Amino acid sequence: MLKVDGLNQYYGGSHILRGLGFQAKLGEVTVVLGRNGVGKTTLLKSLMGVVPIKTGGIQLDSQDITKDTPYERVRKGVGYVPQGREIFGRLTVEENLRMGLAYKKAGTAIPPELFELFPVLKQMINRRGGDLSGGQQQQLAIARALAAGPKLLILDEPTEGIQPSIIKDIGRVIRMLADRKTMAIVLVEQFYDFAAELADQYLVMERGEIIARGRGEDMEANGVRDLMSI
Amino acid sequence: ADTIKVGILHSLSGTMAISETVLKDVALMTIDEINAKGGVLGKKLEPVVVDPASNWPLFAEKAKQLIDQDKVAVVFGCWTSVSRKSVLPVFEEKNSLLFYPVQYEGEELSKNVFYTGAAPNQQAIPAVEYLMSKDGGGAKRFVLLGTDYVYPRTTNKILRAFLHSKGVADTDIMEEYTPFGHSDYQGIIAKIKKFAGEGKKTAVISTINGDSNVPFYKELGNQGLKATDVPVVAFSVGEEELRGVDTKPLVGHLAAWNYFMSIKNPTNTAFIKEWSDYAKAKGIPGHKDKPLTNDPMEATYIGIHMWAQAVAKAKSTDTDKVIAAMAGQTFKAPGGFTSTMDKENHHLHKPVFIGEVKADGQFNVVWKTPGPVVADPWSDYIPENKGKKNVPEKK
Amino acid sequence: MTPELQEAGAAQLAAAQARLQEASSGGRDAAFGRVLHGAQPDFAHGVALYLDEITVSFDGFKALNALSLAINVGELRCIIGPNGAGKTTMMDVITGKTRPDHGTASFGSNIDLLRLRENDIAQIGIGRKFQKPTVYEQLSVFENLELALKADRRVRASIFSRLTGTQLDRIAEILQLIHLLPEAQRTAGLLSHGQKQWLEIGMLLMQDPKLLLLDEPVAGMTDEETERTAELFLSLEGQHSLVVVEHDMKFVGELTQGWKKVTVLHEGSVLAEGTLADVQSNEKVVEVYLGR
Amino acid sequence: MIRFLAGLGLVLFAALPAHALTTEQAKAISSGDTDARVAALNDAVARADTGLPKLVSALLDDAVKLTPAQVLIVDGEKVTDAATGAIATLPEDAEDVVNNNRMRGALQAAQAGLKLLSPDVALRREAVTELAKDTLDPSQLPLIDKALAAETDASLKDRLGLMRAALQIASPDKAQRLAAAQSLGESGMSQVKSLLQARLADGGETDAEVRGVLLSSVDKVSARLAWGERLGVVFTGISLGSILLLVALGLAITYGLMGVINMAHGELMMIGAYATYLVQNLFKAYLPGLFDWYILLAVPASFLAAALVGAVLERLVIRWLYGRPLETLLATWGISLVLMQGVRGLFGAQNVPVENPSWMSGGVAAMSNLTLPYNRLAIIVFAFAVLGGVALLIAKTRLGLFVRGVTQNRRMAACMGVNTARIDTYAFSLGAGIAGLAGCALSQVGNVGPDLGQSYIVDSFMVVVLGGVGQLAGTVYAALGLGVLNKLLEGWAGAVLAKIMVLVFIVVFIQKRPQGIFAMKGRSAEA
Amino acid sequence: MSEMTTLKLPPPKRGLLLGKAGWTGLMLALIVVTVLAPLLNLVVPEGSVFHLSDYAVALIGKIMCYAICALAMDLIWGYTGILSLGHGLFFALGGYAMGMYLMRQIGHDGNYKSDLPDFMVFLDWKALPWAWAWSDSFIFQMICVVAVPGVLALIFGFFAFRSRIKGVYFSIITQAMTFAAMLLFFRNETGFGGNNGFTDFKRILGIPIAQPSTRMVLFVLTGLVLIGFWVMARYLVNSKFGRVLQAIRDAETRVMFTGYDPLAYKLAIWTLSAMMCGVAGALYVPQVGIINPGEMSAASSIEIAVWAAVGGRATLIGPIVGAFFVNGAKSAFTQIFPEFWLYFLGALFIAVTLFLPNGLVGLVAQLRERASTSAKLKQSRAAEQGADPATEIAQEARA
Ligand SMILES: Nc1ncnc2c1ncn2[C@@H]1O[C@H](COP(=O)(O)OP(=O)(O)OP(=O)(O)O)[C@@H](O)[C@H]1O
Ligand SMILES: Nc1ncnc2c1ncn2[C@@H]1O[C@H](COP(=O)(O)OP(=O)(O)OP(=O)(O)O)[C@@H](O)[C@H]1O
Ligand SMILES: NC(N)=O
Ligand SMILES: [Mg+2]
Ligand SMILES: [Mg+2]
Repeated sequence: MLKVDGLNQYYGGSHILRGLGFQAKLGEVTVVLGRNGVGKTTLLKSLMGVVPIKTGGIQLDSQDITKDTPYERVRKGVGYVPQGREIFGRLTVEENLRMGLAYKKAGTAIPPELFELFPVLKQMINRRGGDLSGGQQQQLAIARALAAGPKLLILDEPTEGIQPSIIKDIGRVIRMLADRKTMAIVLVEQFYDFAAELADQYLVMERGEIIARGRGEDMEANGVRDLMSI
Repeated sequence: ADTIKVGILHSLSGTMAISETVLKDVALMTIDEINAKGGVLGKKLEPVVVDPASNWPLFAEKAKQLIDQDKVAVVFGCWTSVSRKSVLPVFEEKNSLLFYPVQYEGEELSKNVFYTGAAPNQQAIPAVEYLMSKDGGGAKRFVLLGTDYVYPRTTNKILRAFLHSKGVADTDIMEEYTPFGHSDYQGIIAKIKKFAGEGKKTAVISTINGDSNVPFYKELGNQGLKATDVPVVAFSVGEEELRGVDTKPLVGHLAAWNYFMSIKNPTNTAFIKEWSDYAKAKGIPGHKDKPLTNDPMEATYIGIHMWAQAVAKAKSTDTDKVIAAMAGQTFKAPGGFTSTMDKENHHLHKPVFIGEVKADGQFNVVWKTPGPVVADPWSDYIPENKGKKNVPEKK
Repeated sequence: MTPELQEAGAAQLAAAQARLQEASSGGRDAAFGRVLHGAQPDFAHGVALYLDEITVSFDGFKALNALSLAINVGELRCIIGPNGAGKTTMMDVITGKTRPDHGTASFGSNIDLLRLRENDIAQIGIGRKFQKPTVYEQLSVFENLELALKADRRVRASIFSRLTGTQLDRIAEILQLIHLLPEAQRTAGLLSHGQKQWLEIGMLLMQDPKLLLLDEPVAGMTDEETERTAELFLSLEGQHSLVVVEHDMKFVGELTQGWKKVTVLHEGSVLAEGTLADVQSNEKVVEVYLGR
Repeated sequence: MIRFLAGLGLVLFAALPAHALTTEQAKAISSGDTDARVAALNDAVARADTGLPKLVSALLDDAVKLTPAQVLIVDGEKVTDAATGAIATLPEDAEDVVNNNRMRGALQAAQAGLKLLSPDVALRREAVTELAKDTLDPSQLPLIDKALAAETDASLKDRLGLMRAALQIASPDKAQRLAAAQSLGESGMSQVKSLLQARLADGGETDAEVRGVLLSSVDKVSARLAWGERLGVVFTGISLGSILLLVALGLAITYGLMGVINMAHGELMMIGAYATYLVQNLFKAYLPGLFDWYILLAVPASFLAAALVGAVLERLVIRWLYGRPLETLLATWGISLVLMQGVRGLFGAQNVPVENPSWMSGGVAAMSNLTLPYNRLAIIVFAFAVLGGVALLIAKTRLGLFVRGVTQNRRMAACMGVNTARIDTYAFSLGAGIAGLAGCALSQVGNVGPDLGQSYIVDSFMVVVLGGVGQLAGTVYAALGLGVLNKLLEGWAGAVLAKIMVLVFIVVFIQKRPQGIFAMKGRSAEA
Repeated sequence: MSEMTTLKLPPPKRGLLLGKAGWTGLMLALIVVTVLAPLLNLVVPEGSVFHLSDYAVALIGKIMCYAICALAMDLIWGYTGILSLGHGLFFALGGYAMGMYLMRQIGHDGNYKSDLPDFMVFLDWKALPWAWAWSDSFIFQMICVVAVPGVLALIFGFFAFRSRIKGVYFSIITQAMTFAAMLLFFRNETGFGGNNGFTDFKRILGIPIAQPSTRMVLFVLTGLVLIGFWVMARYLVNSKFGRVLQAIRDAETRVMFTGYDPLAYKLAIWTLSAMMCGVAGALYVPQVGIINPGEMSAASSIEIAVWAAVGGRATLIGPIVGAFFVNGAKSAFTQIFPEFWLYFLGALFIAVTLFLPNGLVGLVAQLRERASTSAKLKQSRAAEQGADPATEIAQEARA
């Protein structure tokens, strides 16, 4: 589904991603772990095309999307939940969700199941996104990415700031989405337990490189938890 | 050097570009004309054009530049009185020459300046006399409407004194000023209407300068104030200013100048033709399609010619010698008279014309002086001028 | 604040708690509300922060609904609650960012927070870490910390101030603590999300406030860092009062060490209070917050 | 107007034998000393000579030429002899007939006099209107009576009745004076007020009872006039407000939404105005018959011209500067210099003439002292139409949603599948196009020249900011509020002081509302 | 945590006012202004190529005044993030204060030989209005040069900053203030010469103003003031005060929650900046010979910002470079291409923003950085060659 090869990325003079490569399969959750500042967010941004990569290739469904702009990638089925929520502060909740449907045909309805998943959004449908609490915004960001039903869903620390019950719901949703086998999911997460529970595949990053990888069920056994400490 | 440099100091950008750009062009045309006849003292004239950009301090700086850096023999330039006042110290300090081609308020007489536009008594006063005459409508009440700066203020001060001398009471005079660039005349015209509605025949004397004239006249037309009801006589509205206005509703409003394009005589025909050809040849925007001439253009044209004649007479471009030679110079002007430079007061003797706006933006001359009028830069209507001599003081 | 005062404060803790019960059960304490500009908070009664009947509404929506809360001197209090419960809004009220419609808020027993401006509130010793990390993006990490350093905040002093050796050491110490020593001269805006979180905590420590308000301090940290953060906060407890808002129950568990009080906010007021175990077993809390 | 009534009187009573106008007469009317010309004209009017109406209106149209032998009326290609009406040729040396204001006044009076006899009620109405303009002369009372008797139109009858009252006010008969004073109280004309006041002045009315009625009538008229004035202020205020609204609307998009401090906004307006000018010229040249409707094409043309320039600017310059508003200030400042000088180079530094279509010149006399100019009315309607369009587009359409989304967070919008580059271009072009529309409207009231934009740029920023950046509703309130406030103060303190007070008001107002009238509240405002 | 205290951090490289290059530059600037320029203008004969013409002296003198404004603008805009569109007003007020004194110095040498300035004569005024009370006192007017802009800025700033007016809202009200002042000064009744302003000055401190030596003194004085202000600004921005300002620019709420009172800091720098402009205006007027309300137009204030931006914001030398560059270009262009200069100037602004986001001064840094970046890149690439299989794959794929 998603194939990443030899990704190199720089900010000014510093080398942030150093020849990363991995694959994410349909119906699988690929969890990316790593300490602060190792380049996880940068990796996801490169996948989205919001930061340029120096070398390397990204393929989606064996289609090369390395040179595509972000919106072209979205059209090809990529959905993104960024770190730090980045909802449209001055748009209402509903409008935020409609933005999520941007590349769909005009008049496409917001899938009602989103509101089942995140009832608070229904309740606050006319409130401005920026007025929501942090966790509410995070829920909105996830819902927005799901609205268009992507083939590849990229999530950057989606549990940050969310109350435990909803984290559980989100976990269930991610699992459910993966199990439908219509979507590949790449999840960056610091919350180990959450990550471990969902991972079909894991990648551990360190200074822009993948230093460990394996199947989700082996995480504990492979001592991934220790890799995350200093 | 084998050329004589002359400076041209007119705004080519900013708010005054609307009026001044064409003076730069007419100056260049006149210089071409003189050069075609062999130049002056056997040398060609070399124009140095600068753009002071409607910025008064920049006028002073550019004047310095022309005199100091380019060593020009003379400068033709300025439009507003402010810009003239700003460069005046420069010309006096460097003892250089400025030819100023625009009607102005008087109250100034510098040895280093030749004023080829009208002084108040060569424009404003005859116009008001005309309004008070039977043909002019026999006006009894007056609105003095102007842009708030020295020229309108001073002119109106003179006019008020003049009206007093004609027995017009202060209650029959309304004085209003608007800032440069004022564009909303709804309120003021309503006020004028009210003032005019109070009985006696009313006339408006407009010293509005620059861009504001267009919205003023448009509003005048829209509010239905016709020339037969309340005539407006303007001192700063000529053919060029009316270019931007739909003149049909304005027919009959008046302007006073020393020249109109519509004046018929061979000199003027030749002048207009020369200008049209030049404008077409140089592709001067606006004028290449619809050439227009106006009073300051004529004054510029006269000024440059007279200067050339004076240089020829003095056989030198030295400032003091040229000043001496300027006295009594004559030139057959497009206005149809022979203009004479006064022997003493640095102003031209000029005829006065009063024209009414026609539907095509030209003026019908409805009144004129029998001959040229001698300028009175220190108006007798200003008490402080008592005893002033019409001669520049030597510095 | 001197250790002596600390002890005095701790000694009065019990008495204060008793009084608090009274306060929350009705009557208003009349001692609050005097503005003493630049004054030191009076902690003699053992209460560091006292909120009473605070109500904040936005276009009719009550983000805080008659919220009352007291934090003792030297106490570390965890506050949890569903998204949108009003936790951040509460901090906004304490730090002067949001003015409540009703209620009182005081620092110590003598300072009415509602009458002070944000910078005055910070000056008397309330520091805050925002939910969304905010640092001076264009300044270096070092300069970020330098500005937070406890010192005279007035204009004149700032013009002539020089860093002393001890101050430099203190900055270095904090840099080490927050793992940003190698990044000391980097522009703060270029840090990763988690690094900014750390930097903001570092700035708070530099400020050395009496009361620290921490809004989701470990969001985006690895488990190991979370543990270290917990240790750090525990080491501050006693000398400082801390209010920590978090959704990470493990972290809350570490902080409360099984016996400290946890407050659960819901719909703008206190839903439950007690040890973590207590609240975790509270049906209502499970329903609205923890989930099954 | 006395001379007018003289003409009228002659028409009504002096039944001199009418005959065809002679060449001599035509010549006498068309040339020579003004006194003599007026006399000749009145003489001809008195006899109601055939052929005269045509000559009079031709004279008023400046369409009469003079040769030593003939007086010729020129109507386009067609030249006729004024006396005989025969087709003639126009010799080279034919001179224009020049009329000064006095002559023109006499001609208008003659025309009105001829019209009052006309069976056409519209012509009679014109004549009455003309008649009502000036103070009347008591000796003409019988004439009014006569016209009144013959009049069938009710409204004209009323107006003539008022005139009769104006004349009877000085009648020796007290009852008549009383009745006149009474009925004049129903008038709303400033002339009537001065007439009444004149009667009250020394040497006028002496009878106490009549004086009382006069006084109350003066009050009534004054009250009515005051209303006219008040409404006038409100109208001019709304008119100014609608202009401010138009000039600010485009900026509300480019600046309010997109965050581009667009110093070239004024120049985009200028482009719209020049586009209007060009369309007008095209109509003049190719469709002179449809000239009155050129504005219908000028509106879309000015929109497109400015939008096109906007699109080019966005693609070449603005696009690289998003998120750096202060840089946009610098670059667009440069752009505005270039655009201005470019227009100077193309069209010259002078203003260019833009004529109102005839249906937009003049105005409706809502009250005797309140004329509502058509062009201003048209602009008010236009401004609100544009406002409605923009509001709908921004709030209700997908494009509007995308524009708002993109301008708030460009990167995230791209990550939602929005082609941000295209939306940016659309949005900026839209703002530019609306500036163009504003330019088109401004061309109908003010100057069209290279500096057009400069005079509005400060105002437009004030309006947008005062309203609250990004708040369309705020823009509307700010524009209309400032317009009306300005005019209210102007009546009291004069234009300049009023403007100064408005500016001071803005400064003070922002202290109270640091984010404009429609400040966004809460957290979303900080984002 | 005890082992951490042993850790030493290299103190940041400041404290010293200037580096070595800085001191050399400063000395050089001082010599040029105080020695070289007077020599070239007064001693070197006019024919010589080294002669500095009066025109050039006046031009450079004027630009130095502008540079002071740009420097002042940089303090408030570049460092504190507050874009003022009112600096033209402060400049003009300083200029008017000086102009009033110079008008009084004309004495009876005006057109009307009156005690009053000429414009009051044509307004029919018989006595000096109150605002002119001590205008013949040099000392008093010089106090006004800083006090009038300073007090106005203080009052205006106090209310505006207290109400937390920020960003464009602040810019716009400064513009409204300036615009209102311009309209006020345009009115003749206001008593400051209306549209004409003040001109035709004759003397300063009794010495003829047009005299070459007087001009040179003014020139040198302007240069010294500029250099002095630069040194002061340099000290300020390097102090903690300066960093608080920058922090306010980046995150004002954070500054507040750290306990600093932004009001006091903003007010201090804002007032200082206004007073600097006042001084610039006062130096400008005798050199240029005219002051009028045009200086208060919106465009003038924006231009000050433009100079700072073109040169490079938040670098003290940038605004000075910018002022010289833009005004030099303007002077040259209006002469060389009188009809096209606006195209050049406009294109210049566009080009600077597009290609030099950090201004002219930033260009130097930009080039330097690019050099070092590419060096670093090369280095790290070289190090990775072979070591990094992914890179190899990518390279193969490309080949
Ligand atoms: N715009 C930028 N310019 C320069 N360096 C950057 C930029 N953005 C991030 N970095 C640096 O790149 C590195 C990787 O950042 P990134 O945001 O990808 O980390 P992360 O793994 O997502 O961390 P976290 O867990 O804290 O979110 C960090 O060292 C950071 O300082
Ligand atoms: N300006 C505002 N306008 C409208 N509603 C607001 C505004 N500010 C906050 N709210 C609402 O107030 C409630 C409380 O918000 P607050 O941020 O305090 O929650 P929180 O407890 O911090 O939540 P989280 O855990 O998600 O951060 C939320 O429902 C939010 O939507
Ligand atoms: N002299 C003038 N018209 O300013
Ligand atoms: Mg990250
Ligand atoms: Mg929160």
